[in-house]
Amino acid sequence: MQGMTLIVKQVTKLVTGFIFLFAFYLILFGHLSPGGGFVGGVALACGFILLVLSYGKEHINNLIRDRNMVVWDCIGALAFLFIALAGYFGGIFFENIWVDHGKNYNLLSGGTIPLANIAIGIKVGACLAGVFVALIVFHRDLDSAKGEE
Amino acid sequence: MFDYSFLPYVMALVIFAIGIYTVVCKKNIIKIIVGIVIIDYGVNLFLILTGYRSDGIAPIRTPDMNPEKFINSSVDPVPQALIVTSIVIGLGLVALMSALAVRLHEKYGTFDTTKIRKLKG
Amino acid sequence: MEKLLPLLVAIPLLAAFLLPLIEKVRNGSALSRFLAPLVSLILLVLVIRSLTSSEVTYWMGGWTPESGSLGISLVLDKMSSFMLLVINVIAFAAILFSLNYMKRYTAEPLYYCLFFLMLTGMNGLVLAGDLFNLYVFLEVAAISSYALVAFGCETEELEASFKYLVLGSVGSAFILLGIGIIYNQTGHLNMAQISLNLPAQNMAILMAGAFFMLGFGLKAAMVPFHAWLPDAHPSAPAPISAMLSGVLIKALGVYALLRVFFNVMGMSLEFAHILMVLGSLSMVIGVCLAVVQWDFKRLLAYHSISQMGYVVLAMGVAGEMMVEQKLSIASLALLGALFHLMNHAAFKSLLFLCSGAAEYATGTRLLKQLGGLKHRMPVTSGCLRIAALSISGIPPFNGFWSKLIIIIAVFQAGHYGLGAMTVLVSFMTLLSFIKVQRYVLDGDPSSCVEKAREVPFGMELAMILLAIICVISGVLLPWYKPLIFDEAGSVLVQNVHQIVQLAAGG
Amino acid sequence: MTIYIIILAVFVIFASAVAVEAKKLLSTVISVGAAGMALSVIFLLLGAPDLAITQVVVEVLCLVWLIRATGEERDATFETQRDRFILAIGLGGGGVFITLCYFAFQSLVKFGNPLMNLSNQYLQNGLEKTGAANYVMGVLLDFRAYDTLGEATVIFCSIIGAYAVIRKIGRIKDAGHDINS
Repeated sequence: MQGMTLIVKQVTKLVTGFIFLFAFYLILFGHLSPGGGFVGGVALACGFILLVLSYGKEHINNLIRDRNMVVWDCIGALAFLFIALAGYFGGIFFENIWVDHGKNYNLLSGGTIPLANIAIGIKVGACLAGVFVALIVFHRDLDSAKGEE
Repeated sequence: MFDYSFLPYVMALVIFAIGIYTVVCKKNIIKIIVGIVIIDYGVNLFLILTGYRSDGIAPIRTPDMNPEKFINSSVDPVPQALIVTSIVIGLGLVALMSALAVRLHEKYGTFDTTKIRKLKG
Repeated sequence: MEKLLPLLVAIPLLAAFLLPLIEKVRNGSALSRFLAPLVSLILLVLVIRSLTSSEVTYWMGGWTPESGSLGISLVLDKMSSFMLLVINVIAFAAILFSLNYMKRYTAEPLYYCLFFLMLTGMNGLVLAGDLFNLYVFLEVAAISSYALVAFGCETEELEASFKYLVLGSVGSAFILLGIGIIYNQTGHLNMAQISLNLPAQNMAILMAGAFFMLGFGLKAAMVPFHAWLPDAHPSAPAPISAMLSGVLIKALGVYALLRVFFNVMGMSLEFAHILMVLGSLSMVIGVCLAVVQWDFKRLLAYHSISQMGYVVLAMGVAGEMMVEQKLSIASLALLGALFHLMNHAAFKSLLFLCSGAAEYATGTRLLKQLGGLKHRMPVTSGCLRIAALSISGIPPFNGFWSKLIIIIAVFQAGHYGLGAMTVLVSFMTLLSFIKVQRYVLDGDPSSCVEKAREVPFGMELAMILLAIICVISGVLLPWYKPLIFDEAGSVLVQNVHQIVQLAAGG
Repeated sequence: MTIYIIILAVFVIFASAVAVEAKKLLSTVISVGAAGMALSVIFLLLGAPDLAITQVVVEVLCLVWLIRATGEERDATFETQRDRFILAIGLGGGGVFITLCYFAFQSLVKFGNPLMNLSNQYLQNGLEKTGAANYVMGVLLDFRAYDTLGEATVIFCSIIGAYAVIRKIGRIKDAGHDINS
């Protein structure tokens, strides 16, 4: 896969930033407006996939080395679990220990909810992009194996 | 007089039935995956319909909203939370299934399940 | 104990999240082989501690009923602690067995990761006090098992996994639909609240019951829905076959069925009869299909269907007797069901591990190519013989006692035809396992077996552990019956689950 | 309101039927995408913007995956002998199922008047207790955060499963039983 035409590449250049920005907005403001970690993570993955598809995988080869994404996947998952465990050590599993009453409608309201959103965002983005990359790598190896024959 | 108030529920079940039909009767792996996706649509639609309140508003509160009025007019947030979970589970299933489909295609060179019959069943 | 309850889910989850990272470091496989039994052992210790504790409810996030907003609860009653014990003992044995067995596969840390995810799913499911939470953890366990079936990446394994996945996700969709109907009818998700607020039997509730029956029946491989099991269970690596046949179909299918029908929806005569029909069908058809198999693991898989039929039949009888207010027969049938569930977990896992050991040493699992294993692999053959005698119901092994209890309960309930059928199925199981012993153990070593050598120590240890359980659990039943089974049965008969949850709420 | 929902649901049904019966796999995948988009509009109408966004984004991702899986030069078309027998059985079974549901659903709670026993508890003091103005997020990540942990685990395990399934070498071949003998 060599990437797509120049037009696509230019448009991607313009659009990708906005996609990532939107994804970050969805993640960070998930507790105030529609969105949330999961949606933001999928949007992140979509932006990444757009890059991969339009530029071709050769340009981002260092990203798609053997299952690198799984590291971020695990880090996100562990972060979410540690938020739960923080509540556990502070009292009860999943207790929202940092909730700050009286700061409603503020970005910092919600206690652990924004943090959990960020953790889930990292996790979901990394794992969905990662599995797409893994599928591409699988196809590439398949094609190169065919070429050698 | 025909009571159509529960017709949306039946619609959701029709979508669900289409999905079941696809899974049971179609002989192509991609179509089976699509069938699972359609089943998920049906279930999600059914769940969200159970939580709808007539002329309800989205369960998101803004500072200028009267709390009493909000409580009495917001739609049910619980099924929405359930459906987010269910959509995610569906996405995970699709990921796993497409990986399996790609792998099966590599082994057999086809998506046709009538040709993929090593196991007797 | 109450404080330790979430750890039963959190510890395997932590291990599962760490293991893919461990794969990246050098010597990752060795590290994962060290970590896996350690985590499993910690879980086992926790579970054994939980056996002695009283019933507790743990409200996640502190959202107790007093706080005004009901959260998700974890409920540990005697039924859950019994299931936890079964699950974690078998998991520990399977991990011990995997340490050597899985060296032949690549990406070992991913295997242990998926294994712990499956364990998390089952522990979470057993502890769940909330209907949707039960569904979520059911999916965790199910999806990791789909992936584990395909772990070898061979053609048949991929195909079996795909089949299992498709049927499994259809089952899950039915369960979710049932949950949707229940939520519509009651406006609650907590199991105790649902059973309090459930309206009298109407069409919608019956529909939900039918959906649950279909969904959990698919997961438990009851006979009209059994098509995936004989493919999926033999295709998996041997320790995973042991887990799937030994505990997964019980936790996902039978346990969830028990919980939903006894504790949430309340047993009714219709459901009891459906359970009895499903149970006796799978009992008979499973054993008939098993007799003609020549692939060792396929044969065992069909026997799983048949043996689960016993459990479901006993459950159905118990339900019927409960509706008719004959509580003593109901608790006898439940004792039989639960005891047979535990025994089946022990001897079927042992059988699958033995078949795995035989395959490991000889490279084949066809009965006709095996033979004379007792000369070359004495430990494996000894364990295999114990397990075969157990499953075919020879005294004094455990299978005999549980089948006896079930048969007595069925006769006492007045179903003489069903009772006779149960005896007949037991006899056919015996025939089938005489065939296994004749072809696998006895006779002269075949060409495959000639060069075989006894498997490494870890695998032997796992098999011996399960074999000891098979021998002693039947004999010692009177000693530990009041400790485990009586109270577990009363959870279902008297709906202690609900009482516990509500009591915790005050 | 109900009428819009019914129209959109009919569109979803139509698109799914096209997806099921299409001859080309690419059209199948694209029609199912259309059905998903219509579903997201339904979610929006039913007061669930969170779900609408989720559905759109997930749909895009699913589409990309499925098109990758369907592949560029792979057998995008395939011959189906339309088996009329199977179609008839499917339609008959579906008809029975829908009829049963029709009668069963008469006893469901009326559309538009949910019971909301549980969710009233959440709505009454959700903002004060969790600090999240978006109640869905409050339910998802505070009241029922344990479910969300399960959900994150589900996606984690399906992705790990996908990695495990598409690794090239499953077993170490030369480690057969030569090691033992």
